[in-house]
Amino acid sequence: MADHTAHRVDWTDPALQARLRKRNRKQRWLRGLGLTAIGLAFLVLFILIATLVSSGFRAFTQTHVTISVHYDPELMNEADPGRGNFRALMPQVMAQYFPEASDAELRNLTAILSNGAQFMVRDRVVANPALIGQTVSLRVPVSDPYDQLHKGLIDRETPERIRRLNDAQIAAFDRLDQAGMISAPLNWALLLNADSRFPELAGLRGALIGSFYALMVCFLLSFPIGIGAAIYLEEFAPRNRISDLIEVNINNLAAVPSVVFGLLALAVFLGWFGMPRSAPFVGGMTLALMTLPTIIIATRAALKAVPPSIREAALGVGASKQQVVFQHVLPLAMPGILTGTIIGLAQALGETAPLLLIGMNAFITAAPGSPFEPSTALPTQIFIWADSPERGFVSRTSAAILVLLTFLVAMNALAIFLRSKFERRW
Amino acid sequence: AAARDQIRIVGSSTVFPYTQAVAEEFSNQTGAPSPIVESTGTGGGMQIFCAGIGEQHPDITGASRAMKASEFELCQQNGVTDISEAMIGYDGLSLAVSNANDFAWDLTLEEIFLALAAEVPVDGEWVANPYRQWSEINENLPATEILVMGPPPTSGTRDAFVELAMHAGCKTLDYVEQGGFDSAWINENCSRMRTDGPFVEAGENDNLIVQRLQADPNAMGIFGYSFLYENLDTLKGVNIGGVEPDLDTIADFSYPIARPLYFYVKNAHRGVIPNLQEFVEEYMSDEALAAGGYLSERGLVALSDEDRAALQDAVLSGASFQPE
Amino acid sequence: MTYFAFLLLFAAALFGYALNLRAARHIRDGGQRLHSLGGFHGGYAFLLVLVPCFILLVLWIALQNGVVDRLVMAGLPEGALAGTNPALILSEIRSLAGGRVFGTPEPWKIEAAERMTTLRAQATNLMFVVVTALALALLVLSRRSVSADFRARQGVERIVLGLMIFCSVVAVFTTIGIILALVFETWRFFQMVPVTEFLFGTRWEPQIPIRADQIAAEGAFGWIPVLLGTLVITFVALFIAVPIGLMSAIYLNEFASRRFRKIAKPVLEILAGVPTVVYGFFAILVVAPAIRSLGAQLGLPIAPNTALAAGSVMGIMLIPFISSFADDALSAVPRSLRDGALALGATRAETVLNVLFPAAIPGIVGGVLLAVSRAIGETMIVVMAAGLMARMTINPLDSVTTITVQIVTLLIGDTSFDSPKTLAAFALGFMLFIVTLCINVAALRIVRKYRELYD
Amino acid sequence: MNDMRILERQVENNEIKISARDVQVYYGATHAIKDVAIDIRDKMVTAFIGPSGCGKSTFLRTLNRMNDTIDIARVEGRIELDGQDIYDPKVDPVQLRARVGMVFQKPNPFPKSIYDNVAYGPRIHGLARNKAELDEIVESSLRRAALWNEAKDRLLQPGTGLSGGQQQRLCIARAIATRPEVLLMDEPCSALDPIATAQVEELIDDLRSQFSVVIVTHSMQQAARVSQRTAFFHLGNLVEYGETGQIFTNPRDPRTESYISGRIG
Amino acid sequence: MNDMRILERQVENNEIKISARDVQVYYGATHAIKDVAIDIRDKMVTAFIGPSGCGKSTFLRTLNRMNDTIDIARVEGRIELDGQDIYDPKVDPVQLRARVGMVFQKPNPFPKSIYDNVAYGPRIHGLARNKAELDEIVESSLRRAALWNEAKDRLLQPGTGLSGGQQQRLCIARAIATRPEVLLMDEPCSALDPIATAQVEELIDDLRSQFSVVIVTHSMQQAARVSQRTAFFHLGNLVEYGETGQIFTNPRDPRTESYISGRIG
Ligand SMILES: Nc1ncnc2c1ncn2[C@@H]1O[C@H](COP(=O)(O)OP(=O)(O)OP(=O)(O)O)[C@@H](O)[C@H]1O
Ligand SMILES: Nc1ncnc2c1ncn2[C@@H]1O[C@H](COP(=O)(O)OP(=O)(O)OP(=O)(O)O)[C@@H](O)[C@H]1O
Ligand SMILES: [Mg+2]
Ligand SMILES: [Mg+2]
Repeated sequence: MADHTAHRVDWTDPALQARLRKRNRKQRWLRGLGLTAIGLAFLVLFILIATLVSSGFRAFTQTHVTISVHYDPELMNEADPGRGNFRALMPQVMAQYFPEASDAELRNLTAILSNGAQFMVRDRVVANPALIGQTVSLRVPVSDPYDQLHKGLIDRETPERIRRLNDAQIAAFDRLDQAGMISAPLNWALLLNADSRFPELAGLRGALIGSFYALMVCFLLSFPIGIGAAIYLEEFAPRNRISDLIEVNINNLAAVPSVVFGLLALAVFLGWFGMPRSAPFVGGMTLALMTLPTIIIATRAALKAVPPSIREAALGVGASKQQVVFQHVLPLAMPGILTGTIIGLAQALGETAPLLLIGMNAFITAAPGSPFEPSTALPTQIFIWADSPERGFVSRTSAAILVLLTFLVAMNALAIFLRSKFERRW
Repeated sequence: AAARDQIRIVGSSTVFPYTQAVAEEFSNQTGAPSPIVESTGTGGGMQIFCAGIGEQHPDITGASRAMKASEFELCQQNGVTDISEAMIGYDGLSLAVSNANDFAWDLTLEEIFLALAAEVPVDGEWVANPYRQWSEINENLPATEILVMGPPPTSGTRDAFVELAMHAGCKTLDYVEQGGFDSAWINENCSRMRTDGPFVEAGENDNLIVQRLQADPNAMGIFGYSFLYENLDTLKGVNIGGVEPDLDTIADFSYPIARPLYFYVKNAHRGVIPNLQEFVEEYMSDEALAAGGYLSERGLVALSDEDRAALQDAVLSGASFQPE
Repeated sequence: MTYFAFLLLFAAALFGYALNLRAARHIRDGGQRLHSLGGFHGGYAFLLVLVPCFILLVLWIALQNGVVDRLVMAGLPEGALAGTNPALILSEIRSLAGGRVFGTPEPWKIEAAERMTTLRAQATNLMFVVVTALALALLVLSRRSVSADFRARQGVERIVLGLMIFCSVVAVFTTIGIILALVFETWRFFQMVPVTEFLFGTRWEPQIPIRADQIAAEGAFGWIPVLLGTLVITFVALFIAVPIGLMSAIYLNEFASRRFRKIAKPVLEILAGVPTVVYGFFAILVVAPAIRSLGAQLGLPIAPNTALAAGSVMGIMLIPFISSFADDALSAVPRSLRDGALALGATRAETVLNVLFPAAIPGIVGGVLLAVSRAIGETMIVVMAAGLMARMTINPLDSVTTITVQIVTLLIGDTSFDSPKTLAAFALGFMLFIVTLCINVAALRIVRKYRELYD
Repeated sequence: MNDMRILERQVENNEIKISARDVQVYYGATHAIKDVAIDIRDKMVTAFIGPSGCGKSTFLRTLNRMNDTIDIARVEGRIELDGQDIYDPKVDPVQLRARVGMVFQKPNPFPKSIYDNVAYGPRIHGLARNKAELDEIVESSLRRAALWNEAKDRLLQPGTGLSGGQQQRLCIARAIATRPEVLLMDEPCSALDPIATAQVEELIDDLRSQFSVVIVTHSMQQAARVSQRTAFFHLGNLVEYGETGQIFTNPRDPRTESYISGRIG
Repeated sequence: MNDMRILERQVENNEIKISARDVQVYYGATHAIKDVAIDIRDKMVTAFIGPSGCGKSTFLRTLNRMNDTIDIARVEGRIELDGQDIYDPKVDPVQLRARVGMVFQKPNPFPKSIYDNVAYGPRIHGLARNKAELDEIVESSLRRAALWNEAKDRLLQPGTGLSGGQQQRLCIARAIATRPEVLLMDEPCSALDPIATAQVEELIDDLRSQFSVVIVTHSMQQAARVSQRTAFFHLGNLVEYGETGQIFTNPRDPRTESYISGRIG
């Protein structure tokens, strides 16, 4: 046999050279494709966020008007200031600025103020009954159409017939503006108020607290149970058909659509156990069921990744199986477990469908005081606002999404931070 | 379970905004704990409402249709025997297009039917709807694609639209008038919306339809009047038979698509669930219900004064409801 | 009060821990060799006291009010219940007991409310007594167990193992729960609609009348078009996600600098975490109109709810699933294989495509299949952006509907709840469960089959 | 380089520490150890040699029941430690492993500090009553493993930061800190360079004064240098077992001879 | 066992294949190779020895630019292959690696069939015009790697199914199938048992007739047995380089002497 290896390859051969160039070209192509793919993904993310910001940033300010209120003792009940007729007070307030207006016109002008203004006025005097008979200056939100006007969302050029505000209303508002009574401070109400029918009063407080409770419950249940189950299945359970079945089953749970978890919660938690509807506690339990498989899968993967040499070392000095797991394997698996947990929780934070089925898409104008009181969650609040006719909710929906995304990014950042912190230890 | 001190309300997504408004007003006025209002859909609401008596069951359900006999049956079985019905007013449906569409739309119910029905008469034959462009129905209409976004069959809005617009339009067709068909035939043949594209079932979220109309000048949408009202600067109503949709035309039914809205109260819960009676009173008050009340500000078409008085009497006294 | 009970219990358990620890130390200092560490003797006492008492407490709290209610109701005067609903009277009594009085309740109600208050107080006291007694008994028991050759470690480990088994059982019960909840309603559905019609029917029009007097066209429940729609959207999603995901993974793994990779990977993962509602809006308000206007320029008729919009947005959501999984899988290929190929004079492209990729196939397949499951089960995007009409089409330009969309619209509609329509939702949910189960079994098989190719 | 000190060494006749009879090990269906019978003496170094895959590691791991951790492994026969059957169900494998320590081929320190590495065993077995005692155990173990001088200033630094040879000595220190009666070492020098190897070999020679040591090695020189008795395994059988000098100079079995005389080191 | 055939071997004066001057390698801030200058001759086996971590592998990998794949590695200095600077930007590392093949410490066959493993290099480089030629290349490579007899009946079975020694020979066959001019081997025998080691050593001796071979080893006996020239590295420096016989019998540098005379194999 001719031993081919005896000859050396002539690398200057033009055919070989051409081939080499072609191969390098192919490599550049692959690289270009990869870069394009990542670029595309980033672009989409950018567009997504840019869209949200461009429609949502306006909700971060709210137009206010500074009014001075005279607490007319005639309209008050000094013994119980909360009972006064504050609705009737509002036209009086407007009359200061539009002395020439008729009563009917005044009622119309009162619409510049938010419907919540009367209650702010009331709360002020309830807090301090000494105010009766005095005059106080208060900054109250304007109602939604005027807020839109001030933000330039109502085009003054559109024909009056189809404009949301007519010429007279705009003129009245402009008069207040010229009097320097209009301002547009940061819209803290968006975070501090609970839900309301009125965009200018609506806020995420209830949803934030509800989401927080639900997430806490979800974490407190799914984290220990998930880790416990994963440790048992990975380290202690005998390997046989049943454990195979359980593995498939848990992988499958991770893929079960979230609505189905909602159906389960509806049937079991609400139906059999008679738990209250709309409670963040129940929401948290539902989300925990959903998060559980994610945590189990991540934990098992992390446990698997711990090198067997560590286990052998510990067993070799006479540690028991559980000592090995809890003292050596688990700490080493922690970064992976934490990443999985936080990813699972991030998904839970953004999950809507199962919460719809257990009634967490309710309209509640008070923030919950405990995990057992009814409330909404961020995603369901977004869902509700998105379906509200008032124009102000359009930008508030985007703003709420941005708030949610901020939490999400914060959680991801926490995951990365924890991960690198645990990893850097040795 | 701890005793409940909030009112719980479920039911139709159409009644939802009105109940929201009353709930917020009520809680602001009285300082009572805020009622919990959930939008579950009429059917889902009935199911939960009729599940039983007691704290774990809701007190009120809203409905965009009257309670069905079968649902009433369910209520009876579960001990919910004493219910009051309140028909609070009408919800106007409106057809609308984007302002960017410069045609002055004015359709007859017949044209609406011809555009949207699954089967229509063509040359004396009852056939699958062949029309793709408005101009094929009437040459005075623009030669643009028919594209109407509306509610899905699971929604009460759809049901109302079929009954009020489609059936009415169907009945005025020459073919039907001359054919002398009975109402069973009409129910069977005039109820189906076309599924070949021009009619798009756009989901329950009316705001989405609004935004899609704004994006697509050729599309027409069917949704609650309050959404049109809020967006008058970008949308315009489609006249029907020369009538423009607004609060007045809907209230006097000259704009022909409006449907009644209801809510149902468990009388057994009155006096047991704190504030329930007071809440119903607020709902029934003139401030809320009357024309010019705060519900009509949100687009509810109010009842006439006599009807309202009768309603207030009946509901506040807790008159018991029996389905026909 | 209940918080206090839990606190007390915890304190008792801690006390047991300290007690046993001291006893064990004492024995050891006496010169005997302990079988188990003192900490285990302590831990044994801790768990032995905590676990049973905790279970007892939780059960007690869960059952107490029910029992008290029974007792109160049983103690009502004769005839008080006649003609009224007991549940309502009960809740009225509860209201009264809670201090909320409306109108003027009958005296026997007030009496019952008082009885309820005292019974509750008694029950709570009894609970304290019982739990304390049990805790004491267990304390004594565990204290007496302390001896040089008592196998406390084994005892503790058995309890801990039991707790872990309990955790696994929770996961298993979730599935059983899902199956039961679905199967029961599915069964009822199939009593109304024949199985064959459901499985092989090609029309899905669940337009059962909403009011009895209103007869719409009869409902048709053939799930094939719904399944087809699901598949079309899934396919579109994968068509976007798989190439972009894989290419990103290859770039990150092979060409990107470490710093870029460190930043790019988590940024990509944000895509997977964005709430799906947001994607829904994005699909319907940004992507769909864009696709439509593009189609109009090309002269293609594109439905407003085109499957392309929902599918491609879903694909974007799935990119990180595939890119992260594939990247992990590629990184898991031993460095020696990569070195082996490079040392032969393979280009990086050849190394990835010929050597790393085949070796990483199991991991990549795992990621893709997870993405498929997600795509099939994804709800909010399609609820907002996909159509509702089920049509026998595989044209992605058309509007299609999916299983999850149908489930949600059937459940949140205005239909009455026991009609075939709502039951159909459960049947669809059940089918969905089976479909994803099949996919996962297939995934496990594939992974098993290709695993251990290298090592 | 040639090292033939074997004959100089005196082989004491110590008592039997481990006695194995009829030992069979199966991995699933494969029969990895066949009919092995061996007596391992106290205070002596016993070397296991043999070609790759012959079952040296497998047999070594039967001696402290590390095979229990391999699902498919099954052990038959009787192995006695000081006359007690270690596969008796009453025997706690955890305690057994405390008595029969093990050092692995690849150094595997815990990702903890050097101190904690060594103190781990004494801690879980409760060998020290207080911190001072524990400190003492750690120090003496490290001293015996010839690591004290290098490690004493960095006791609280991670054990994984040591060099390969140091890590292996750390593992040895960890193993002897629990005061085992038998020390099993599976190719303890294969990852080490010659200098580290020399240190470990010295250590083994030293340990013999207190423990019974069993060492698996591929290097016949090493076996010759450190062991008093040598066992030659082949295809799962114990082919020959005897005094190291005799095995290397005068093997009885032809297989042993051909393995040893392979011109390889 | 003692093997001192070094003096018998005749060292031819072949031409210089690789010449390195002033080579520095940095891993980030650590300076792993310092000022190394060496000439490696054609048709000869050159051994690199030295304690662990002294930079043998690092330097070996500079010779075919495998260090390029390590992000933090940086190479300075001049390395010429047949007079051409291999770090010249114009040089394509892909082609370079085809000319300078490498075999690694741990056998790393691709998870493909034995045939595909060997055929992979010739395929990507286009060294065979047709299937028949490729078959021939595969066969002759396997023959030279002394694997043909064991593998010829299972060419289509996965290469990962072979035993350790067979896998290592497969990797050698794979490396020689691209007809490299230089073959770098990084501790090719450390994973092997004595018998497989002997086979690989024979092979190396045989390969020398055509290639320039560079081998890294921890075993001085091995270096003595197979190489004609030996380079001793210490802490990143090339301490001594010369004929193997001279290095082992008469080292010039005290460090070399103390390393070699460590009583270790
Ligand atoms: N976990 C296992 N599962 C299945 N077979 C195994 C396992 N471990 C070892 N074997 C098989 O048992 C036999 C003996 O293996 P063992 O590891 O004891 O060999 P060894 O003598 O230690 O070899 P080496 O010198 O290579 O370490 C081998 O054929 C091996 O393939
Ligand atoms: N990828 C790397 N990153 C950082 N430092 C490295 C890397 N590879 C090697 N080093 C360092 O470079 C030095 C030389 O390493 P090299 O692997 O060349 O040693 P070696 O002589 O081959 O040792 P051994 O005999 O143990 O294989 C060592 O100090 C090592 O820690
Ligand atoms: Mg071994
Ligand atoms: Mg090396």
